[in-house]
Amino acid sequence: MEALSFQQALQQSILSANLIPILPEILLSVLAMVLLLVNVFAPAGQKSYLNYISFFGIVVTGILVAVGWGGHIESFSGSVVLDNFATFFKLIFLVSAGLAILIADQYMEREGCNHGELYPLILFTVVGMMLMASGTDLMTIFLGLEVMSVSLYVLAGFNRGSIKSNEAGLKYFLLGAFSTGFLLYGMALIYGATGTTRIAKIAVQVGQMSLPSANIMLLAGMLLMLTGFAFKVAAAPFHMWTPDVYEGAPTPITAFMSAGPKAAGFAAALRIFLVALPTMQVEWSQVFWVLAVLTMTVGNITALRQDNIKRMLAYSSIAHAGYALVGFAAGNPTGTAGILFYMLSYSFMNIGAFAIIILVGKKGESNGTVQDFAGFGVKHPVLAVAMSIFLFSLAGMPPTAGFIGKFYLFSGAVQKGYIWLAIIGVLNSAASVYYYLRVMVYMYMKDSTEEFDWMQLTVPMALCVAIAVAGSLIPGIVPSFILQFAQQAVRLI
Amino acid sequence: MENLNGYLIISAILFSIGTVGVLVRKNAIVIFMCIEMMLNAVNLTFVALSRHLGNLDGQVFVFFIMTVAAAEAAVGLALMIAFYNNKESIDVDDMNLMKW
Amino acid sequence: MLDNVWLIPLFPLIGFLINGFFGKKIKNEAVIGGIGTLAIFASFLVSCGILLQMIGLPPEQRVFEKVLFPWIHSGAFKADMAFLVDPLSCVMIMVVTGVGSLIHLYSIGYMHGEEGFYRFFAYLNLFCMSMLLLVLGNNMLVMFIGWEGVGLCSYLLIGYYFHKKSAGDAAKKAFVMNRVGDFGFLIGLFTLYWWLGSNHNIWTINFTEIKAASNLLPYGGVVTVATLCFFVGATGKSAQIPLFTWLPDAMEGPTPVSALIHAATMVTAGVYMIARMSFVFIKAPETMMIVACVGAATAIFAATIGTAQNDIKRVLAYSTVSQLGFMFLAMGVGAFTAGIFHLMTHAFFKACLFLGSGSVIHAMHYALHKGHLHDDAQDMRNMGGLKKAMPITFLTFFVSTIAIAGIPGFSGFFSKDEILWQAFANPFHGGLNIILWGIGAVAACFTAFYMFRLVFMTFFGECRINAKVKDHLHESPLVITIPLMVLGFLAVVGGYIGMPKLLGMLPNYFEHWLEPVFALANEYGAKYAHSGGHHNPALEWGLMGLSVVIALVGISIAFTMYVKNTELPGKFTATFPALHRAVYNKWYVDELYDYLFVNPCKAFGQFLWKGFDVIVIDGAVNGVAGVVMAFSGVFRYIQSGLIHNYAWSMAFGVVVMLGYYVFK
Amino acid sequence: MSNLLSLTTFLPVLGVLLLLFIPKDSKGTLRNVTFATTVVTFLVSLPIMFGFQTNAEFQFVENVPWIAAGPFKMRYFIGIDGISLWLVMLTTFIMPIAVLSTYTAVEEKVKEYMILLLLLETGMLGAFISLDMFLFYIFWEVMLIPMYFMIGIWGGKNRIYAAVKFFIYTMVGSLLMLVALMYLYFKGLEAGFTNFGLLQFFNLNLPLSTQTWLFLAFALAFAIKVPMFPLHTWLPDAHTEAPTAGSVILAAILLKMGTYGYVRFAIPLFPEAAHKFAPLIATLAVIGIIYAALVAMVQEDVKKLVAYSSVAHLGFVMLGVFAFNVEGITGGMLQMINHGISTGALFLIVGFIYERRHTRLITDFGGLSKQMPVFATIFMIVTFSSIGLPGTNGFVGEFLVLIGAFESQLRWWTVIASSGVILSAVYMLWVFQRVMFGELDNPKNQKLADLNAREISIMVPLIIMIFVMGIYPKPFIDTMEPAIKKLVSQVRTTRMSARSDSLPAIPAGHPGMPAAPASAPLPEGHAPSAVNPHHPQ
Repeated sequence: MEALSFQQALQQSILSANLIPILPEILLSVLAMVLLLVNVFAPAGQKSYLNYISFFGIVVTGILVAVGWGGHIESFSGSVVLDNFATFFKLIFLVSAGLAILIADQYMEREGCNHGELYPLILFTVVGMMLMASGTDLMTIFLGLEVMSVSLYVLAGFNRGSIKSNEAGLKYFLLGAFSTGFLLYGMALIYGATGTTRIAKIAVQVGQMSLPSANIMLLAGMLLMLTGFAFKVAAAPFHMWTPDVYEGAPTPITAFMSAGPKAAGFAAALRIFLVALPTMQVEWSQVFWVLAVLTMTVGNITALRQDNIKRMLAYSSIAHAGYALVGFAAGNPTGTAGILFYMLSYSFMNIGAFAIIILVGKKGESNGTVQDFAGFGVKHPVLAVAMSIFLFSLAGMPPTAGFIGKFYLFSGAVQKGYIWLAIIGVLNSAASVYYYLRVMVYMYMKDSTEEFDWMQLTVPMALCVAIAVAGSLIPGIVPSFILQFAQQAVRLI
Repeated sequence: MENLNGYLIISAILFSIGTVGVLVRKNAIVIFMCIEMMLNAVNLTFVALSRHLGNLDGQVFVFFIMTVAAAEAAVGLALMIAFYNNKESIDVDDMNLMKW
Repeated sequence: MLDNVWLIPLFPLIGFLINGFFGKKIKNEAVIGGIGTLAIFASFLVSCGILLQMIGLPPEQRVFEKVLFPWIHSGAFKADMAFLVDPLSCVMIMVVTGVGSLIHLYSIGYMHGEEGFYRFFAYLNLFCMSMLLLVLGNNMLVMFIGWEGVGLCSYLLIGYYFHKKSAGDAAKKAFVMNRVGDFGFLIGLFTLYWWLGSNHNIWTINFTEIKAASNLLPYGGVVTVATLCFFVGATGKSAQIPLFTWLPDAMEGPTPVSALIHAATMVTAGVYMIARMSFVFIKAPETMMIVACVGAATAIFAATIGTAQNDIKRVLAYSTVSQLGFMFLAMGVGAFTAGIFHLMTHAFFKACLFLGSGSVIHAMHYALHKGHLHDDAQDMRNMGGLKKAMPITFLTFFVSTIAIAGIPGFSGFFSKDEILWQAFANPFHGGLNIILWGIGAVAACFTAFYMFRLVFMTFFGECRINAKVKDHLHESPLVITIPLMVLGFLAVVGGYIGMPKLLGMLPNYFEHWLEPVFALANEYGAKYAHSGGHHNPALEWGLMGLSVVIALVGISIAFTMYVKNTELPGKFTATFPALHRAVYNKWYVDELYDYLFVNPCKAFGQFLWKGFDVIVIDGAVNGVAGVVMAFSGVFRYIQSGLIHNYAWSMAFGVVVMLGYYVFK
Repeated sequence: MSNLLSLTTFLPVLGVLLLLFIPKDSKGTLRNVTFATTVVTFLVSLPIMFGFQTNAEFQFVENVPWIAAGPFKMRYFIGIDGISLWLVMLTTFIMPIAVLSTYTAVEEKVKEYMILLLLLETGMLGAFISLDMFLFYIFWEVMLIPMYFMIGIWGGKNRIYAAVKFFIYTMVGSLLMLVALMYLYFKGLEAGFTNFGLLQFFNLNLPLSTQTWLFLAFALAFAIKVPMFPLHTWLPDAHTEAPTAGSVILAAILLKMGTYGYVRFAIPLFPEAAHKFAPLIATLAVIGIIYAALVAMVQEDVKKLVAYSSVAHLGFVMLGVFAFNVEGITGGMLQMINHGISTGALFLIVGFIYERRHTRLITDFGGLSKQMPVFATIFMIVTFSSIGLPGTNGFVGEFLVLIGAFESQLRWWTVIASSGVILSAVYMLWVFQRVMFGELDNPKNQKLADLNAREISIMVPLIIMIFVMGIYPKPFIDTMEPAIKKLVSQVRTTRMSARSDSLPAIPAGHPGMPAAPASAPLPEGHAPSAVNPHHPQ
């Protein structure tokens, strides 16, 4: 193709600059910056209204995004697109961010680090994730990924006073940057192999290759990129940062990280691998097959022995990434739609669980072990029931969203013919039942050691728990409409 | 442009050196420098390829990478300072509070 | 009348329900006993009616079936709650209801003042109902209800004094051994049903239908298997070798129970069953032979044990076992009529004997109680010379003893002699006949011996009971003695309806009566009978005389040992101590069974539980969990917390992937 | 009344909603409301029984779309035939009894307990009536949760181990079944089916190799639930730890899920594989019968003994079911109900003495008959029903099972299994003797109170059923028969066209149906040597 002159390029981009697809991103960014300014002038100690504002902003953006359902608009000469796929994921991000914001305030107050920057940072993360979901050019995806990651590094280390938090941030930063290197190198190689960074064009180029897997550059590029995403979604053996970072980061952030960014990683990866490299599915689904098995097994088995509940849930989230990878390996509509559905319901159940953990926890992250849940069922029956629902959903028991999600993921694999993958998957979830049950054992079947104490349950907290319960039960009983959305979302790419 | 492979090999070597550096060095800052080296290796690849392919996408990409690298540097150094405040060290082997 | 056959089991059932539910409230013994006795007596009357009507009918029409309601119909399988009246079941219901009524009456007196009086009569009625079901059932399954039902009742009644451990054990033993028999019964039933069904498409367990189809059955082969299984059932119920040990222990129950269940009726169920299926058994020569041998063996075996027991009831128990042996011998040699005949006469005199012993025990008990002594009221060594104290009991008892010993003119003589003759002259077992006869004869001799030993020790000689309670001994009340007299009378005359034609004073009504039942069997038998059996009047006369002589010998030995010079037994035991100990301890059969079956079973169970279930299976289950947990313990330490390791693992992952795909 | 089944199934949930508004301290109200709910459920279920037409069709069917997304279409598709009818009735019949038994047994956390009981009932009923495989799976899994909590919270001292073991053990099996379910569904899609509806899959003719794997997956799940011999060890733990009501429900109904699963799913879906594995499963069943009996014989804990006895009983059920003829399967079904009644009653009885003495060790008892005559009578009746005495329910089922199996190719298995009737008598009578007979020597037992009105009224319905089903089982058998004949013919026809093993053809004009022929002459090698039909006559 002929090189464009700067003039032409400029005109092209201006002409083709249709801002509608990135309206939500713009909205959130503006909101975030405004909040930053407000935060500067706001008197310390009463930052919680930032919390409400940002939640409100999230809701509005959510509506805005939802309105865009069904449309298909490309923009910036095809480097950003608004389609159902992007929309669905954007909603997932907003849900996770919204829930995280709801639980953030109380925790941050308790830990004495309720700095206003928190909310802008979360919003920026969301912006980054949205870009990842809607980007159709390796560049946009990379940008989105970095916006997300950089803000996450900060968020992970947000509790400046706590050395654990620092360590988490630093670890995440170093390893994240490291993985970025691989990702970029992969992108570079693909660029070299296809001569473009536009996903659509890559698809065309690769489609023309007679035997794409014979093209070393392309293959290596694909694998390196895969590495980058594997890191983001915490797939073994690129998962090792997860437990430490999840344990160290402030709990709301952990909740958020376990849901949103993971989904974002899947969003970008799905788009790239399904749209750009469908002809190489044989190779990448093999890789994902292996990664899925490793991830599920490592995650579940290691989680069995964890006493620190945050760390346990960290391992469990690794396992869940593994389940999602099963769907990815299948790579068929059933499996990929399963990923979408699962990511959504996972945001609900996991953040819900973390909310309960925050409620049980005490200052300085104390009271964070499984044993501390002893007698919880008697002290706070309602919350205990909620927790049980989250845990059963995580364990994949019907009639919860977790079950339906797993059902679609695994049946995707079965449909594809990966029977063994499905079998390993179900055996894993059978093993996982143990450590989820263990929490319930303490909640209901052991008596509390310390005396009865009533935790204060703020409105946003309660709201979050309520939403999470609804979100992990209702899709389990009447999953149809969400599933159909997911189906449409994956059909469009 | 005749010897693309030369550039690619150079950058591959640079990338590997960076990687190895990350794997062996103990000082967080040095590790970060190594990562920067990896990124620059990638930049080199992009530039060479873009020149070879004769389209600008690669070079545009390089600009993005540079900016992002700058941003990362800022955040990263900030984190290191925060860590140093608490631990009086930025040796990565001291970051072992959380394990198992 | 025939149509109302279902009333026969119904009355006792009603009696059972009334006494069972309200007996506790009623309290009044007269009422309770009255209800119980009337219930069974009512069915006795109905039975008489049926008998008369049957006699009225021409022989070939003397078969009547009454379907009450369909019970189990599934697929090809059909079992109705239905009754079969034919000459054979007529005899049985007469015996059961007749003897039953007498024993009920007797019990009113004997059980007087027992706690749980109502319970006793309820069970007794329940037993009668089951027994009547057993003999009236028109298919194997209804028979099986009765079969197990009587087992249940004997369990309940043996365990009547449940606070005594021995009673509980005996009850359990009885039921379990019966179960072993039932197992055989079931398998036999299955085999017959399946074979007829699958080969001739006749899916039935109905006696008349099987009879109709019996010509399709082969000689030997599957029939042998089936009949042997059935015979196992019979041995369980009728206390034959090897399943006889429960019967002596069953004497833990009250004496009327021993009389009714363990002498007159239930224990004869096995014999009845074989008679009922004679047309099948006869087709299995091997089985017939085994039946005969087992019968003979049991007869002699039990008789020997009987000679050394001192508990009056145990002696009678072993005598029962031995007499049942005779009946099976009869069955085995194809003398079905004789077997049933002996069954009937035995019912009379053995019931009488038991009741008599009961009356004795009753008296002893009373006397000892008065004297506040704790001697064993059943031990013959504490008795003696009772004939003056209780003349009626003595008389009836003596008569029955003569009958069982086989003195001409008394019922036992006719039946037993018939059996012995058939054992000798039957056309089936060839050379074996003489042995069978010989064993039978010796057994008869022993019988005479121990029975008279019993009589002498109990009623003759000087009274060995503690002197100061002697004058408390007295005859039992009428309610007890009346049944004794009736039974005693029957024990004498009961035999005359079945006179051997040899003596020919009277026609053999009994045989004619049962003719149609066993005709088919005899026909089948004739098919393979070698030589029609050498029927030689002179020979028969001779044997008859011989058996009389044998009986007399036995009696005289007993007389010399226990009346003339009473130190002989002591001398005898002194000379053959081992023999005596063995006999006294019933040849250690119980110990043998414990050693062979009971203990191994328990040990094996223990092993399976503690060893297999807990260690192997659960070990495997928990082992898997343990392994996973161990892995978990290992995996967590990979998570060293050091950035370098994490980076290394990432690099490792990349290198492996690239290595596998790019450089493969 | 077209939605009578749904009403029956979800009434308990309504009860739960009611309970939520009752303060947790007013235990009496909680209990009564729960009891009322279960009773109403039973009453509502009666029209089902009376309105049931005796034919092979599924009745009271409801079929509405539920989930539809991607390749999957699940429907809310329920209905009953002669097979499930009686299990539904059994459930609604046992539940009030179970609830009534908790009035004094459970004192703390009454509210939670009652809620769980009701949820459990819904779960069980749902599993019995589901005709959509996905729906069935949902109910099947849901049942675990309440049971898990009942064992874990109100159980004995080793309860947590038992609860977790129960949960995970069952989970493993059912998850594998789930995979098989998915695979089956996609096979169905290829065959042109569009949803999870069970019935259409009966016509799906799969190659034997596929059937084998699928059957194994299903069979494992069900075998764990039954439980069959090597997979039974969760049961004694669960039973001994569970509270009385829990044990009753577990034994009476939950275990039937496994056997029901075989009858409804595993066998008709994969007939050829079922035939292929019949010998294996029969072997395990027979081992189970003998093994469990021997182990039960030496137990020191009454409850554990009863638990093992139910392993033996369900061995009989399995044997009958795998006879593949009408007699056998009918016997199996009857035996399921019988076991529900008798063993349920036994657990209640154990509960009674446990409440009084807070021990279940046999050695702590003895001579109770003197002190508690009514109890003794009831205990004896139940004991003999469990032994299978003719005239009680136990006999009919056991007999049909044995005769059915004897007709089929499982002759020699049957012979061994029959010896189980001896062993069952041994252990039941032995424990009865040691508990009820003998001297009343233990002073603690000397002032035991006999059963009170409530306890008697709990037992009476069971006793009545014991005799009704023993003396006049006709209505039960008749209503099951058409469905069972249908099942048998399904199995038969498919296996006539079976490529693999060979069983004999049907003897013409057999009075039964295609069923009994399983009884027809055996494949060589099976035939007992004694049988030589061609003996000269």
